[in-house]
Amino acid sequence: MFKYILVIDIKSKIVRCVFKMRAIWKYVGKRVLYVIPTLIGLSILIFILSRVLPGDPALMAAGPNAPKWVVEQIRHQLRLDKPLWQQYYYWLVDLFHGDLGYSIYTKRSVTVDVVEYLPASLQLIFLAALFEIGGALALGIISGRYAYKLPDNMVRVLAYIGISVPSFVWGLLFQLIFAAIIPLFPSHGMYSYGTIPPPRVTGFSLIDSLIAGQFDTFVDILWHMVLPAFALSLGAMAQDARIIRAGMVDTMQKDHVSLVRAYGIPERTIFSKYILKPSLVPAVTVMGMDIASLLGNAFMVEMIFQWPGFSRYGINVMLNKDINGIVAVVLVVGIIFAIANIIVDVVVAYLDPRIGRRSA
Amino acid sequence: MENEYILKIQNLKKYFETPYGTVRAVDDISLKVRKGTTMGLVGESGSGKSTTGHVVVGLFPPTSGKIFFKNKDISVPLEKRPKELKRDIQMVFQDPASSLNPKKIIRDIVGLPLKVHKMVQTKEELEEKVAKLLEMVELPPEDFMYRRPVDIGGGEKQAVSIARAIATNPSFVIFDEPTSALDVSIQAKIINSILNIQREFKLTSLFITHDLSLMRNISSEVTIMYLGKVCEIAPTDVFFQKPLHPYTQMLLSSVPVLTKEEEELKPKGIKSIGEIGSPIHPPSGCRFHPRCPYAKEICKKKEPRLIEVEPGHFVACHLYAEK
Amino acid sequence: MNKDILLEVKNLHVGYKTHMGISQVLQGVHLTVRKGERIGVIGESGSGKTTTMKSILKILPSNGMIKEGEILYQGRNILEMKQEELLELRRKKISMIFQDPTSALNPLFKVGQLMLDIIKYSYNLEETEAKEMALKALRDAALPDPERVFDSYPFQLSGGMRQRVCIALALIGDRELIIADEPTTNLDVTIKAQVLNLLTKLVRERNVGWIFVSQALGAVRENVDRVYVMYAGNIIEWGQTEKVFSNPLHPYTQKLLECVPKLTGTEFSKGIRGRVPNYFNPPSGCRFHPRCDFVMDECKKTFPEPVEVETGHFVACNLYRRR
Amino acid sequence: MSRATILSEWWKTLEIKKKWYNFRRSPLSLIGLIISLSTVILAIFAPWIAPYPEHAGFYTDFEHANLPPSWQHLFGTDEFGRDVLSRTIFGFRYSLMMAAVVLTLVVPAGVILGLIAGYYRERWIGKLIMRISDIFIAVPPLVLALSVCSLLTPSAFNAMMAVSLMWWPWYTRLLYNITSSIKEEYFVYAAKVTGASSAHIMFKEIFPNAMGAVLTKITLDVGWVILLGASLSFVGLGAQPPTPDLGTMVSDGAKFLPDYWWISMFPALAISYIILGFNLLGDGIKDAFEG
Repeated sequence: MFKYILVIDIKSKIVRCVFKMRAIWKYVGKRVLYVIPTLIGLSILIFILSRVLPGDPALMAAGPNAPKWVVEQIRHQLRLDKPLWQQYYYWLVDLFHGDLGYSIYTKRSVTVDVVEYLPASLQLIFLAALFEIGGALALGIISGRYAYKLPDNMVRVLAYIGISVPSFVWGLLFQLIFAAIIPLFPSHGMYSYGTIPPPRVTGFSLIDSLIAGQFDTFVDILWHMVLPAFALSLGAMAQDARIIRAGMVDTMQKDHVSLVRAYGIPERTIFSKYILKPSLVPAVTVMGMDIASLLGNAFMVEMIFQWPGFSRYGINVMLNKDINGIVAVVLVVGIIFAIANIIVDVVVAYLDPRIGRRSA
Repeated sequence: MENEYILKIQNLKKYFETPYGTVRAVDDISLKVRKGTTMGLVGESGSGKSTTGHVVVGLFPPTSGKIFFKNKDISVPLEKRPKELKRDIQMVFQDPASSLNPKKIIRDIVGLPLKVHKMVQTKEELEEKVAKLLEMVELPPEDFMYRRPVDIGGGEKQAVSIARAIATNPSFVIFDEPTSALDVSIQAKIINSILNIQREFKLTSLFITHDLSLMRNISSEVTIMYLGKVCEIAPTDVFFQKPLHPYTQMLLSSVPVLTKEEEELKPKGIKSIGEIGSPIHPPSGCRFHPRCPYAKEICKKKEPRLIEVEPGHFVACHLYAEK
Repeated sequence: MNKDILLEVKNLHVGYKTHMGISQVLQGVHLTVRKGERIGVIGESGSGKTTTMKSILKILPSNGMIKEGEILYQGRNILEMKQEELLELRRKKISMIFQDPTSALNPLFKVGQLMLDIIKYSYNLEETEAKEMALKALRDAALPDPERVFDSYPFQLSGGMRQRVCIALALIGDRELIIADEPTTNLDVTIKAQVLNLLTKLVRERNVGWIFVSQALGAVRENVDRVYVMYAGNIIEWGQTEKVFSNPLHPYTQKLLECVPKLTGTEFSKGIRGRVPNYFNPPSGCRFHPRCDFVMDECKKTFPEPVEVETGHFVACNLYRRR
Repeated sequence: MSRATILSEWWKTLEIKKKWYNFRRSPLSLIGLIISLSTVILAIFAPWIAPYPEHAGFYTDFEHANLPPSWQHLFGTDEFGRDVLSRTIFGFRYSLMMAAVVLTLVVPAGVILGLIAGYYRERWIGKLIMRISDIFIAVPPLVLALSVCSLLTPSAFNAMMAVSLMWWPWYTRLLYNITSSIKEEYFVYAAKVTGASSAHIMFKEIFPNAMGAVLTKITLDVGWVILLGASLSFVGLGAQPPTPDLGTMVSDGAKFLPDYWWISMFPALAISYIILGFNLLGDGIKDAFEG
């Protein structure tokens, strides 16, 4: 009898869980449907810009001394001799076949480049995001807990500095201090001399090294990632810490906090439960913006630390005016940004039951 | 005879599309307001009383139905209404905090209708007129003319709203719960200046409120609304002597009172029960039936029509249809 | 020491520290509640009612400062209690119903989560027992389908249901004193009546002390034994409900009662001139003197000592001192 | 009404006084004001303040190359023997000019589009504007600015154009959000009911309420635009040498790290200094309007 009740209970829990999941998936679906036209718009925008703006990519690619027929050949290869809408149409058709066009910089398909360089960037940005979230939570909570007292004031000043100093300045400073003056960390690259890169399976060198069982390599890669990831995360960390703090100070004034206090719930529980959770909602919402700053700043940070990632590839195609490369870089960053934002929205919807579903 | 009605609403419907479904804010109501009188429009939240006011004044176009003002059809979007009409119909809104632009001084707030309708030419003329209007609502002009809304109290803000509404000398003003956010002592002040102005300007007005005692003091006729429908229409005196609709009785019995005489007016034997339904999925048949102690089978199925029980006293309830 | 007395507030002075300076809100508030007695506190917004109630539970906002006074609960001073003792008091003895159920319930937690947390800390119960207790409280608050309410977020409930949830919270266990701070202000008329009926019924049944704070004079009159009238951080008049309402003594109380519109349509006064004083620079002496029609010189100097005009009916006004 | 005019003036000054009071309540805002004023003064009077104004442009003095900081050269000299301090002071000029140009182009356009989009939120015009601005925001601004710069010929002017092209949607969004909430306020209803024109409602009723937010954003954006410009030139897609642009100076000097650290570090700190100043100032202005 008792067992039977238990089964029913679990069953109803599962049903409820599935129902909740469905609501979330529906919400995700809606967000994806909204994002797709935006991404198509983005592709049109960057495509037009790449074809219309002055400066001849074919000439750039061929070099200043190339004979005219070479330039013409490249122009034909890039379909620059066709009308704009046809160029976009063919580009779109190719895109659906997984082909982003030919890169005049690397002299191969852009798709191959993306597959090769993207994982390194993603793993760096992922680590930076972890630093950011951890640091922001720690600083924000300290600041909110001791609002208007000494720790809070210190964190606030630190946060201003964190926000104001650009990531590339942090990068150079860290390189100077923690690599050159006090050689704690390597100053650039992904591997130390003599380290054998793991065989490529996923492209993510951290995962690949684990798959290959090269634990030393794993640590070595991680060691190389600390400075760039930290430089990358500081700005966003400071921004988020401030928002968490503001959220807490705001929540503390709320009636619902008075209510739980009036019913004798101890201060620690009030703080860690009834104040913290509502304060995180705005912070997570803003995290979408922080991802933008991570993705953008990765360009400079990868350059400084010579990280063999997608952003450094992006800079190279830009400096070489490789139009297919540029279009691909913008589009890929746009897609990553969109995915990250959807994840952020789902987390917000998870934290705040009012968002995404409403029923009486 | 027909001419004495300044406002006629015929089968007015206003639906709003929301992500959660269609809100039937106002669902097929008809009412008439006689010239020079005040019609009290009473209801609770979700009754559609404010929406009715907003539609009349043109903020939202009606979904269907007609509105006639001085025998002209005005059920068109605001942009298509003639300018004189906007001068003739004005509105005082509910929330004093959001009724006045916080970035402007009182002179410009009250002066806006004057400027829009080109009723003043020079700055001096404007200040003179605004001063007169402020005096009318018992605000000393030299004190208030150049202040900003943040520096004045809620009651004073509402007085400014009233001054603005009467600036163009309208013949019809809608008061949408002008005192619901105010304390009683301030409410008394505002209601008194409204009464004075109504007398002085020979205003016709629609007075929207949820407060029956207040309505008693202000209006000559009452319309009771529930979930977008009209339940009862009656001259005020008749209404308080003989409330017919069960909802009206419930509403009246729910009013807390101060004196014995008042207690006698409250209907006995009916108690407030149940929740106000949702305007998205209103109950079938009579919308009040889930809360009605007298509900019968027919109430769940058939919507009662508004019938005239005695001259001027209308009610929409199956209890009275049989007779 | 009178054993009958549950709560006694003596000479309470409370201020708030803001960047504009220190506001002196409460100026010697006093209040007595006997066991099982129902007390009403009336006053307009900003008169310090909520501040007084929050002081009793010591849940003032962080910038609030209790400068002087005693709050005795069964003889023990709440203001000097140790943290554990205070928690015990909040968990078992006194509970509070807040003004706005929407802002008083944390939107991110289910009703059940909140209730279980409160019960867990108060009574140290097993999960299933705690849930049983919570459901019983919800049932007592006349909530239909308590299981569903238990499993809902506040936004999924109507305003009336939210306030019932708050009442359920206040009823968990055997409280001795329930403070209801304007519990019906934000509700619709019929729902207001329901919630108030429920509250008074429960208070009577359980014979607990009750402080009913409200601006709605009628609601207070109908439901309490004794009444305190507050103006600008002072108790200016108190006594048995019947006496205060039939024979108001203080000029402010008199005026306030005149301001309330009546169902009978009796004309009401033109309000009280002036406005509620600013607490940063309050008027000297009797804080009502700038608005009082009977002001005398001594009113401007010192706050009048309370006088017992008839048995149990006190007033703090110089008009009655002379007699 | 002379007495009235006096009163009017009085209320006006009171308004400003209150804002100033709210502003200076935080010492950080005052520090921000001092920092940003100092950069503006340095930028305007660079030719008179800089110790070696001729070092700003193309100048070589290899005898004095790579000197460490000294009394002669407070920030040291770079690989061409140019005084880093002088070049940094001129760098403020370029940075602030960039911010000024970008913001004058972007703010009016973004604000007007945002007002229209918010006011006509339900109509196709509002939806279209927001959809287009979504496209520009679909990618971090730096990435789009970098690619536009790379497609043009890298130069300080093109960098400004590229940044402007990226920046307007932020103002559109800001104004859209403010407008679509204020448009439901009763004072806007009242203006509509009385027959005020849409233009009047947008610019005279709604816009004044957005002023505080716009001013705050402009101040904060001075910092962010400078950051974006510096990032562009750091990568090599913005201002080109020998322009004394702070970003270019940092990236050129980075080659000489760690030995000649001063060549890159001082301009780097200068960038941080400007951004810090305008950040603090922006938050102060926010306090002034909200407080």
